[in-house]
Amino acid sequence: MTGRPALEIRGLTVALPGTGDVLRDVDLTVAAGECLAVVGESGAGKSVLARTLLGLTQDDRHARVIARTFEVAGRDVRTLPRRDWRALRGVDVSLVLQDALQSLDPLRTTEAEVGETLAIRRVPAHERRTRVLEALHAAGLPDAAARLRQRSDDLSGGMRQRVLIASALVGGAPLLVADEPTTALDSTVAARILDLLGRLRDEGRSLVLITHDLDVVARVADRVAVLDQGRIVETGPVAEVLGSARHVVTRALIAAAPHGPKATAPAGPGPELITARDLVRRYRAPGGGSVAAVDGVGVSVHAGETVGIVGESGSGKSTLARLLVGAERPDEGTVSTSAPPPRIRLIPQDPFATFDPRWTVGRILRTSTRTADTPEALLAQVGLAADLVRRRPATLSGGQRQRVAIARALAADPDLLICDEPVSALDVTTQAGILDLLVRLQADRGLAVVFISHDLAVVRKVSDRVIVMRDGRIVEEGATERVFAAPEHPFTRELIRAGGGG
Amino acid sequence: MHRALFTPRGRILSVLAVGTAAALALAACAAPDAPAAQDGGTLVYASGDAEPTCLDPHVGGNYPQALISTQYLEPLVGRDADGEITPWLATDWTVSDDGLTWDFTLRDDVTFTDGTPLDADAVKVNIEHLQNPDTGSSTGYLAVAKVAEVEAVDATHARFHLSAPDSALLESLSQQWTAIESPAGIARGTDENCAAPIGTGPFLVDEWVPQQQVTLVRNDDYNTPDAGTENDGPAHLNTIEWRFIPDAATRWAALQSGEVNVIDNPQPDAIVAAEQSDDIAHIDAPRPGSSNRIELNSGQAPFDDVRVREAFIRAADPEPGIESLYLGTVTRSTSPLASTEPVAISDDALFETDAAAAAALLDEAGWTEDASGVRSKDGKPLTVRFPVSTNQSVAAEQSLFEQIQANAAAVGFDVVLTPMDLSSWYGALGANEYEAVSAPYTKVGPDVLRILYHSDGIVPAPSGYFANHAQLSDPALDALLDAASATSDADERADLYAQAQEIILASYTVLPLYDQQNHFLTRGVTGVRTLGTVATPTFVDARLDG
Amino acid sequence: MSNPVAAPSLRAAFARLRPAGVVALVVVLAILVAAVWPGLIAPGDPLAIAPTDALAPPSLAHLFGTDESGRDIFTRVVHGTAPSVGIGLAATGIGIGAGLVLGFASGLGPKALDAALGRVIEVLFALPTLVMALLLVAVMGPGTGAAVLAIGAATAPGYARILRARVRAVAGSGYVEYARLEGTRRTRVFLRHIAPNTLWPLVGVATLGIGQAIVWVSALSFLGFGTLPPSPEWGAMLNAGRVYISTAWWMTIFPGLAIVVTATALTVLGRTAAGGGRR
Amino acid sequence: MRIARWALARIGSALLVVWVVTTIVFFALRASGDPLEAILGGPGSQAGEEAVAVARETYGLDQPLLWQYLLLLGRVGTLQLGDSYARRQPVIDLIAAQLPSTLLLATLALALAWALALCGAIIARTSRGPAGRAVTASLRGAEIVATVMPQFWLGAVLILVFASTLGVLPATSSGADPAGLVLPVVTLAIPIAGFLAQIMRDSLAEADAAPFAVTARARGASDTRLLLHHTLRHASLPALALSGWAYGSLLSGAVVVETLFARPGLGRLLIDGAMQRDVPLVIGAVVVVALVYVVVLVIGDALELLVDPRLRRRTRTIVRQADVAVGA
Repeated sequence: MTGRPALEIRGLTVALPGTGDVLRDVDLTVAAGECLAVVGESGAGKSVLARTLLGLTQDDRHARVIARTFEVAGRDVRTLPRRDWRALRGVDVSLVLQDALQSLDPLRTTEAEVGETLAIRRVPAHERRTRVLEALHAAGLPDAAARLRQRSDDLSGGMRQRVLIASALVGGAPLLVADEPTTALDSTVAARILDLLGRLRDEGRSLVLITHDLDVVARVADRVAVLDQGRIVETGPVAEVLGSARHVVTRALIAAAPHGPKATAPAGPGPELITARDLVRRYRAPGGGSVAAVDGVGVSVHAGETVGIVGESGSGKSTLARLLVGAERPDEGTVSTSAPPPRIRLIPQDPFATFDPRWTVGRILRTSTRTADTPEALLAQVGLAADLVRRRPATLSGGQRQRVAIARALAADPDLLICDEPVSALDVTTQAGILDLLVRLQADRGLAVVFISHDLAVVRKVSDRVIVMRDGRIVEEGATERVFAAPEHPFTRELIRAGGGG
Repeated sequence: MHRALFTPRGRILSVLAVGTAAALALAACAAPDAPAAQDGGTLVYASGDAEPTCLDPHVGGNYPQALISTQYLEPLVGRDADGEITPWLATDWTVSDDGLTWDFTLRDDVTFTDGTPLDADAVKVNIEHLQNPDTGSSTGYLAVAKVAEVEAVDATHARFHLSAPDSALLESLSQQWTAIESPAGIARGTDENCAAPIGTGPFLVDEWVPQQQVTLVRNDDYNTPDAGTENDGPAHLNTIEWRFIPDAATRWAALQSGEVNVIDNPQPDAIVAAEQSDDIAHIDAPRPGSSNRIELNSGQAPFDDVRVREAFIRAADPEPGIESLYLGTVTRSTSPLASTEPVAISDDALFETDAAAAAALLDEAGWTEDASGVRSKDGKPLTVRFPVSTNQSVAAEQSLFEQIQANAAAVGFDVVLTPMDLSSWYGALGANEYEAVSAPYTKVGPDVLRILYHSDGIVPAPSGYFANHAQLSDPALDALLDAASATSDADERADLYAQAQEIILASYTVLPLYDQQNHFLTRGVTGVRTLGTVATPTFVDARLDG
Repeated sequence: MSNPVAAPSLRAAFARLRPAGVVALVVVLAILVAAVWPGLIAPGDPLAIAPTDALAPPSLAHLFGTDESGRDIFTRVVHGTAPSVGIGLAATGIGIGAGLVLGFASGLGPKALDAALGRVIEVLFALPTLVMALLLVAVMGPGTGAAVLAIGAATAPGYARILRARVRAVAGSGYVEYARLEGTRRTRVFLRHIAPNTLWPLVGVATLGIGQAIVWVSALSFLGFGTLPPSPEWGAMLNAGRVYISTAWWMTIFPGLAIVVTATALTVLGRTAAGGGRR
Repeated sequence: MRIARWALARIGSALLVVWVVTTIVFFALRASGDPLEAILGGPGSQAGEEAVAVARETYGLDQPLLWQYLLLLGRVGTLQLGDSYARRQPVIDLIAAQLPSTLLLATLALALAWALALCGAIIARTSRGPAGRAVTASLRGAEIVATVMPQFWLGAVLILVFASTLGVLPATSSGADPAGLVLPVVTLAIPIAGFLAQIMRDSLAEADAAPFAVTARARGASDTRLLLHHTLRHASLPALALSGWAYGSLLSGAVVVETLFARPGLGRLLIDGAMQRDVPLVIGAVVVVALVYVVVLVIGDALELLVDPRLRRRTRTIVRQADVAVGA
């Protein structure tokens, strides 16, 4: 480590028009070759912090950015004019955003995007290409030369993220700000990207890693700062903070992260409610022909049990959910139910889309009610206040919406809930609340639940039995803890490894 | 003062500096000395009339065709400002005592622009062309209806055999719709002849780009000027660009900005502006034939009752509107004939406005007024359907109709003005779906009365068209008109037509308004005059300013 | 994920009203007053002629001047509100009515019907409004009724297109699927979800459409197929005034302004009601 | 494969255009009015029995309606548009003579509209501070007013100012005369410019807020570079997609503008034809207008591919249909 910190901030306060202080009195130091993680829930001010580090917030004349100290690579940037900030970006400090599909200009080639920092500095074209290729290699993009003329549409999610990282590396910036760089990725891919970031740090780059995921922090960061409502509430070495958190927010964050097995024991297998055999569902492929999203899958669900289905994006788990709930018909195979047929209800990933936007919560619940329950009573069951009945879904938070969706499902007095990624769009503490609610309801009411998620830790937390899917097929299935303890299929093993094992 | 604004900027500044008096002086200085007229050049004519679908006025036969064909076709005889028939392609003519045989002597030194000589056979071919149903002639066809046969006595003598005496024959033959064309041109067939008729005129059709313009170029061998022409050789202009600008405001703007040299159908305000302007000249050339008038359909209720007709005419009160709308550019008429017709008579007393009298007449006729303000009789409202052909009526005239509508409403008429395209308008007339209509008819001479008011004119032609919109059916009138048409004595003829006009006016089927307006505004050109026949402009003497 | 159709509450719509929206609302209210009680604003008779007072420039006696027959243009513009806006309303009503039939048939019918109707709607939409309107007017002859029908028919494909897209969006939405999964019958799903969520956004579109329809009808007037004289309908007035534009600009300017102001206000309001489509 | 399917779809829509247009026009014009009358020069004509018979024969008018329709459909489908009833000239010649003039007018107007819209969007984008907000607000207002402005009124005012009063520009226009084209092109372009500017301003703001724009800034891109290399391309895509429709709307406007500026063209031909109930001419004009639209769509597709190489056919968005709703 060299003496001078890559980033030194004291007393940073940022106010945006209309929202007031987004960051308050923030202190941060990043040493050269160090990775500092900034964690916090959504709305904590993480993204504003990332943008402020590159002077992007300052571009908005209505934003107020003040700090006692604000040095990038030893240079005081507090009163830096726009022009000089621009000169800094890309070569002294660079940014990697989440969701590379949106963060790479879809109309421009890899070469143009990665080389832009150089093009702005008028680096000659031939030199530019050499350096672009170097950066792509450094970012671990396979077959870099062939990718130069491709655009983000032609690349997989992991490749896009590597291209984005390459575009941050190409100018040789010693300080890299990465804002949720792995959030949109499958866990196995995310693991590899984190490895890459770790390697870059080891090569001497300084890293500010902004994330909501403590797991990510534990993997790459040296130190961590916990951001809550614009303030840094706790900061220190990763092991220290995660191991013995002092601040209540930190402790809540750690507690909320799903880990460990399901708390309640399975209540003995009940009668079979629904059985699917040899399901095949094909979709027309973009280039002609068809792909089987679900390819010969058999599942049966018994009363009172929770079956977890886990897999990466494109593994066919959501299609399977739709087949089970009857939203789609299988091309082959059968779905049979017990007699009388069980009542099946869906908990969708995006509950908002399943609410008629003109309706109040009360009307939504009343319309779905098959029992004597009032909307208020239903809301109480999912831990919501009764006065929500007059609100419209658009005015609710994500967690509230998901709870309303659960209340709506309960209103039908269901036998089986199919939960399709019910928590993947939620903050970690909200997610924990919903998961607890589901587990509790399942236990109280003896519901059968099919729980679909890409997140192994979440599935483990709620499931009695787990099914691992890949490319439309089941690769492994068994009692949850058995699978975690002794995975048989290599893919399961990779998943567990990538997911950090919780 | 107004014109000073159009002088270059530097002048305006000095104008403002030295005040009004000096401004006037400067403006006068700025006005160029009378520019030396020059030979050659291209004159641009902008017509507001519809673009003809055929340049041969034999086919159909409307005023737009007459306008343009004046430049390349010429009739057998001309007519001067006093209504006297003058020699043109025919130098002399005689009529037999029974009025059934006419001998025309033709000039012997004339060739059409295709080289075909003008002779008696050519005249024969032309009359036959007009009478051939396949030609589709309407105006010319009626004009020569009484010609049974044309006999080519020798090369320069054509003898017309008539089926009945026709005192209007010379007038009919002076019109552009019966102009003489090259027989070789006619022989090419309708399509080709429509595109470029071949005549003896000062110009010839060079190119017709439909919707855009007709290009007319000088006939260098021209030798047939009419009696009113000063020039005795080919025209001074090289070319006439004949353009179609249907919108009056645009046409006027084009003249003001110098894009065009001549426009027709100007709005009254443009005429007034032109009168006050130094560099725009105004030619007022009312069309011959009928006056512009509103005719009331006496063939059906409610105007089958003369009291109701008189009530309408007493209530209409067009005079203030004529004065204000036309800004003093027209004069009220109380004659069925144009003021240019020497035999026209007027009767102001018949058309004096008297709303009280009108109301009394309606009361007397049994039309009672109720709260709605519209009178009714036997449950039927006093509705007057008034279809207006937008193609034949300028804006000021439509405004005048609106004022008449308002004035008639005051005594309980419900006048329904309906602007229509020409085809729908003919349709409405043919179906008798009108109580009032304004249909100017252009024809040289008082014989137009026979076409418009003879009971024969009620019987529709095979196409459904009829000319007697008043649906006057009066045996006494018919007799007068027939007699006038047959007599060859000028005084007797004038007397017969005077009697006929008195009957027509007293029938209260006609509300005369004013002469058929026909104005031309010119700029940057001198020597433009209109013919004494159907008042179309000729450019034989025209010269562009240098 | 966002909802296919933005939450439509009146309160939300009012909340979206920016200053421009408030001004537009006031203008539209004033227009409504002028349409319903024109005498309140301009007590005169719009048809009263005074040939001696023709073509007078704007003055205190005649705020907007007088026309070629001496009629007061201010009075005529105010009294022209009802026919002008009425024409816009009627044409839009016809357009939306026809659009509804096509749009619902296509959006809810069997796939083959949708494919066929969808194409036909696209083709009809491809025909420029005025071209199509001219055809129909040429057949029916001039007059208000024909102009209204023609503009209505010519704008119908546009509405059908929107409706079809909306119906499809709503029919494919999460809440419709959820209702089906709950076992709700088709007619009930239609009445409860599809119809209201399709029709409500149409209010904004229709508001926009009325403004446009007024302009279209006045264009027909210009081409000689307009409203019958002496109605003070704005398009007809404007058309009549254009002849006098070089000497009496007020005859053209004021009815033209009435059209522009009305159409602008309706457009601003329509945009707001349409769900603040522009972020 | 993809190209072939695309070409098939476009050819299919061209054929559909022909069918729909022929059907509408044919039945609409027969519904009232007598085509025979128009052929023979209107109700004032004195045509004899023989001429009537010949016309019936020539135009197949003695056949049953259905047969006339099929005959016509076949002819139009093969672009044998026949002869104009009123003008007695081949329709295809009449149209061919007028089409270039209208296409020139519409194309120039579209180009001007694009230029104005781009300027408007860029000015709105680059205006900052209170003055900038005022500029943006007035641009918004101008856009809306431009969109609803009646073209014949705008044109009349322009003539009044520039031709009658100032005398700097001619009031009439024909062919490719540059001075004469100025006023018609401006008149035609302004409403479309307002429409395109709204779309462009919105999509520019959208692109500006997109993550890739943040990324580009984070690389040190200036506002100008961001605009030229990133956001403007994105912003032009929706406008490009709607330009085909806009072109149709310009042809609509050409009907008015050509009448106003006495400019020869397809629009005036159409008006004349409609007034004279000249069935072949009207069908021809409308079919050609519709086919021009198809061709413009093809060009638009190609341009979109050029700007957006993703080859991903986005569904022509529901977004902004509010504006499109009200027709061309």
